[in-house]
Amino acid sequence: MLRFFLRRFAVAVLVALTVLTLAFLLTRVSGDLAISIAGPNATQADVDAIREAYGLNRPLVVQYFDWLGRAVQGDFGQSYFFRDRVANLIAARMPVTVTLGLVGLAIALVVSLPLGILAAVREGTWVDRLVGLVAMIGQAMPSFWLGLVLMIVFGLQLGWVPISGVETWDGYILPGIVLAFSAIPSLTRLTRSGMIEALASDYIRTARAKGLTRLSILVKHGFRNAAIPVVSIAAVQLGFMLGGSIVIETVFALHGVGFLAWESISKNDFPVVQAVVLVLALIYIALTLLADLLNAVLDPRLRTA
Amino acid sequence: MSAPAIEVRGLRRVFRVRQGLFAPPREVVAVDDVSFSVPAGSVLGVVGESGCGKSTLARLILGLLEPSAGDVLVDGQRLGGMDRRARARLIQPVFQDPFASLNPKRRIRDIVAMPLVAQGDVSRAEVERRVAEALDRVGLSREQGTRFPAQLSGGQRQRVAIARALVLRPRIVVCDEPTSALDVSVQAQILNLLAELRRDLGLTYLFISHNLAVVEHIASEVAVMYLGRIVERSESERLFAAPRHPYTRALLASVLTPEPGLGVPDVGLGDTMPDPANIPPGCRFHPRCPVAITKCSTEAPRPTADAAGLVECHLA
Amino acid sequence: MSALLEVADLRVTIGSTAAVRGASLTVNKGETHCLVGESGCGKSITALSVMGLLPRGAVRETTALRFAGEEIGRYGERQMERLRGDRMAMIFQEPMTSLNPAYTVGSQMTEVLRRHRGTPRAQAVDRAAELLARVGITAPGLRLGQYPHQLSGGLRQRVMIAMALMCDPELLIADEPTTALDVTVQAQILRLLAGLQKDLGLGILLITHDLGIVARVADRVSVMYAGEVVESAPTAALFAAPEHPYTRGLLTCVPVPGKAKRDEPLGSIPGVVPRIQPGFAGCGFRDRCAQASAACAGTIPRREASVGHEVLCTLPPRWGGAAAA
Amino acid sequence: MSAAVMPAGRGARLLRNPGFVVGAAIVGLCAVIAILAPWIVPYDPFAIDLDRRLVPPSFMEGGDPRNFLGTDQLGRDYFSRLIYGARISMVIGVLTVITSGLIGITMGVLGGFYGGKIDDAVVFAITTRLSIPAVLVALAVAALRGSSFILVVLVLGLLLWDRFAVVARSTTMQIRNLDYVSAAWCAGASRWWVLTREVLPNIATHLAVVATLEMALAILLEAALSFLGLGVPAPLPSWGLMISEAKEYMFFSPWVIMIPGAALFVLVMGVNLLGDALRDMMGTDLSR
Repeated sequence: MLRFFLRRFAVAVLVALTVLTLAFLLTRVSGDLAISIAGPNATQADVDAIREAYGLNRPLVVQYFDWLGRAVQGDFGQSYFFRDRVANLIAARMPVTVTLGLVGLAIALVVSLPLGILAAVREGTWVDRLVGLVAMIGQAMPSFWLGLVLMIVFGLQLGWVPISGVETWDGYILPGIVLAFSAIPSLTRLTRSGMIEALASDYIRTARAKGLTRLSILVKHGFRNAAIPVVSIAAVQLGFMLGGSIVIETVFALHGVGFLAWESISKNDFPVVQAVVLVLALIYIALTLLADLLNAVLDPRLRTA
Repeated sequence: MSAPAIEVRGLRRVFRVRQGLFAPPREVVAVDDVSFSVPAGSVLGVVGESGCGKSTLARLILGLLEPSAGDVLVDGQRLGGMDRRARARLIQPVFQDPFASLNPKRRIRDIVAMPLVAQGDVSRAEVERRVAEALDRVGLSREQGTRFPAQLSGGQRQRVAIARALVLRPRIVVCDEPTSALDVSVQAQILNLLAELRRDLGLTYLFISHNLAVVEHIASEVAVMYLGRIVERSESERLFAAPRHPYTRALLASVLTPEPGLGVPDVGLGDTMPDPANIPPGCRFHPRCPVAITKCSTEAPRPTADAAGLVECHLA
Repeated sequence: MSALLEVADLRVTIGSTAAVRGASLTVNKGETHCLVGESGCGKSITALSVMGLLPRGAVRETTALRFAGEEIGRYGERQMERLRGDRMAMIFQEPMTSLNPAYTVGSQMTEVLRRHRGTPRAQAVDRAAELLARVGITAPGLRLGQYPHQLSGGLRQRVMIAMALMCDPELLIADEPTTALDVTVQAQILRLLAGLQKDLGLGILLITHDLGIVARVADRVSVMYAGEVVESAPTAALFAAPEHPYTRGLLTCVPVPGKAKRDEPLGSIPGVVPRIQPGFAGCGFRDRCAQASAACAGTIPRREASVGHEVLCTLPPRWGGAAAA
Repeated sequence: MSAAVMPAGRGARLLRNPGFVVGAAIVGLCAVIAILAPWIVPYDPFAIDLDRRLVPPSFMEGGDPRNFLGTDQLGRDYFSRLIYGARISMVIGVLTVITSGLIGITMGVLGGFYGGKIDDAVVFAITTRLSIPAVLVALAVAALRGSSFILVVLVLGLLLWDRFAVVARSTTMQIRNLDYVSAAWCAGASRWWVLTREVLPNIATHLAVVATLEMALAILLEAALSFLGLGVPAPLPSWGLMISEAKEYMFFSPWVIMIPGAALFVLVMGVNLLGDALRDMMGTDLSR
């Protein structure tokens, strides 16, 4: 178990380092950063000055290790546009994004677990097909468009919830629903297939032969085993949701890290973009690590291995 | 007895089982110093319980696994290092599961033709002729040759697998549990077919099975494997009439013949299960052996060979 | 001896397959009844029908399904639930997958007693430990806390048996309980079952494809083919004088150790098992039978060859002189 | 054995599947529209007419029969732009699937086939790829390099190979260990033979399902990038860009976002229906 964890942790660190390197390369190989920062009206002298000021005239390897050394200490440098430390900016915006992600995940789980179980129990019937259709609709829905449509209907025409911002808690409802839509299809399908597999297994037949009640068979013996992959996918989905928050935060003008990234991209503020990519990647890596651990705790075959 | 068609010398295979990032990999000896030879036209049966290494032995001989040590020779030629196509002309397999052993996307005649086409230098007409001949040999019609595996029954699929093994006219056929997945009535058909082909084509079989009754029926010589080693080997009649190794005796005792009134025998083996990853010191069978003496737990017995065959036991 | 389980004219249809077509059998108290046949003959479906565990979409009809004198054919799911695991228990072929990997052996065993008797946990644990010891498991206390993946196949099957015995059932249905095990373990498990039956007076319905097992453990045998019980007899009578052409054929297919004749072919039955659709009439074996006649397409008479030895065949008893086996 | 596994019966079975029929009809129609766009548009989709801005569709109040779906904020014919938009979505979808498919399938098959160190490297690459937020990186690259049609295809292709790799790897691994592959080795078949004749045909249907999923995803991502202003550059009528340009007017004229959004939804739904029908046909579930 400890060995399993150590191995997974080592892989996670390696992945994180690779992402750090990629994030660095991303900004350095896709064009001359100094020209991008200086903007279209800058003179050669301006560009040179920027190069000097940001250390962009040093050899690439030196820049890399300098940047890497700072990044692992949580120092992502200064924002060109906000004139603030990048770490501060991200820290200030993170709560909104994380709250949004958790709201989205909660909604997604509340919807998809019952739907998936229902579809599995009624496998092959019209209920199952209906759930499949719902999942497919969710998958085909462009999230930014859904956001706009919900805004028009519930924000403007019905006036139930604010159309943008999260000054009050109900500002999270619409973006949370839209974000949940992206996770509902895969969570529902996974719950369904996990349940079907569990319900078709020999140990369910044993449980029935033991005369256990339907509820006990479904929940204790069926869902307990189907839940194992769902837990890890839920964690992974949360990672994807945070990564995809840029679209939803832009639509609803929520000032989270996604919105920060979008602002920075349009302002050519690369230290911020780089740092957001990194932080989101690290969160994702941490979440998958957590998922593996949860898996190991839930599955005795891994726990006692 | 004629010259050996196949000879196995000191074959050994060690698997390294990764245990984690920081722990050293553990070594599992799946096949340990196995030697035997089979005369042309006869059948060596290999029996043993699951995990005894008999399937690993088959894969080593077929070249699907690299041996850690030892050689396999067919007609005196070493198979190791031989061109794979040349090797294919000498030795061919028949596997256990007739559902997994045929490519579901190809027609039967293409499956049977595969070894010939893979040789690369056989003309199309020759391929067609030999496929037809092989299908005919195993009792399948031309029409069945145009079907897909999913359209055939388990027994018919096993006939296809046999036809595929025969199409290159090999010297040796390695049969790895060829009837275990089949029903009794179909098993009898396949066993009869294999026996008939051996007689007609002068084939030599290595016949691996956990079913002693089947092995006794088809094999002229039997090797008993336990945790990677051959613990007893002798002529079939002798082995079944007078087993010398206590493990062979236990195996034979556990065979339930269809004779009413005899009840279920007590095979006298304890609860301990053999674990290939954790081979006991001394004689590897001693924790389960009903007649073990003190020496057995400390000193590994040496194989003793005589006219009656080979046995590896302090008490034999 | 009185009948513990009586199945009369059982018919099960699954989709467009007639899986069981009028099977009848009786298991007496304290008797081992073997149901033998090849894959797809309907023997497992028959067992599952008795337990009320048929897969969804399967339709079951019987003229009688009596357990301990009570007609359970009309029982609802709730009533069957109370019966299963309590008065009738079942064990399965795959001991590797028949136990839930997520719970300990102890938890899965005590669950039965808690469900049916409401026994407090501590007492249920004592009972579980006692039964593990009874099925020959050393250190039962340790095993109770272990998960299924930590046990070998033989041990798991012992756990399954112990679990089936938790509520002192009258009937134990064992569906190919040793097929997935090594021969040496198979012998141990079968000895255990035979011992338990004698000590506890269990009625056992044992399903198998292995005639060796049948010969050694059964009091009575029913041979199934294509969804029908084609022959039913006391074990000794069946092996001494098999009547149905299928039974005779099957017996010649089995290589018998010590009687091997290497250069003679084994007897074999040509062809393959047919897939029987609803509405199929006559004998399901007639396409593979050397004795088939026009009469085989009609209604097949049930004949008594000797006392308690019934055959479903158009041929007269003791046809072709002495028995083939 | 049922006809279900017979290749001969497959086409007939697909035609009996309503999901497949609807999906194929939608995707087929979109493909035809995309190919024939220049010949079937009633107006030039780029022609600006500032006097006739935001005309509602002809079937709505205040509509003009000359513009079936009305006009946009610059007076361009919405129907013509929608038709050209289909072209962009289809081309992006297909090209992305080809690019990411080539990358992902190659990696997955190699990892699954050879195992060992090669497989470790492939798994590592997949893990790393998954941890990178795709939308964000695509946006950043677009911002740095200046957005263009080709760039969108390249970025999406380079980012969306992960599922191809995952599925190709796991299915190859399963098949590599089957006895028919062993039989091919024993027959002396070359690696190339085993890969192309024994492995690939048996993972092809799985990969086809992934291809539909990825195509749907690529179409949606392109729309999202264009919506954020960093995808296909204006004035190309990408559906995402149409929504983005129209969103200032959506509170008064909701149809300006409803029409391109609905088009996007219907196309993606069609692609998904196709994928689902393929999945049904295989009787397996790849969502795990």
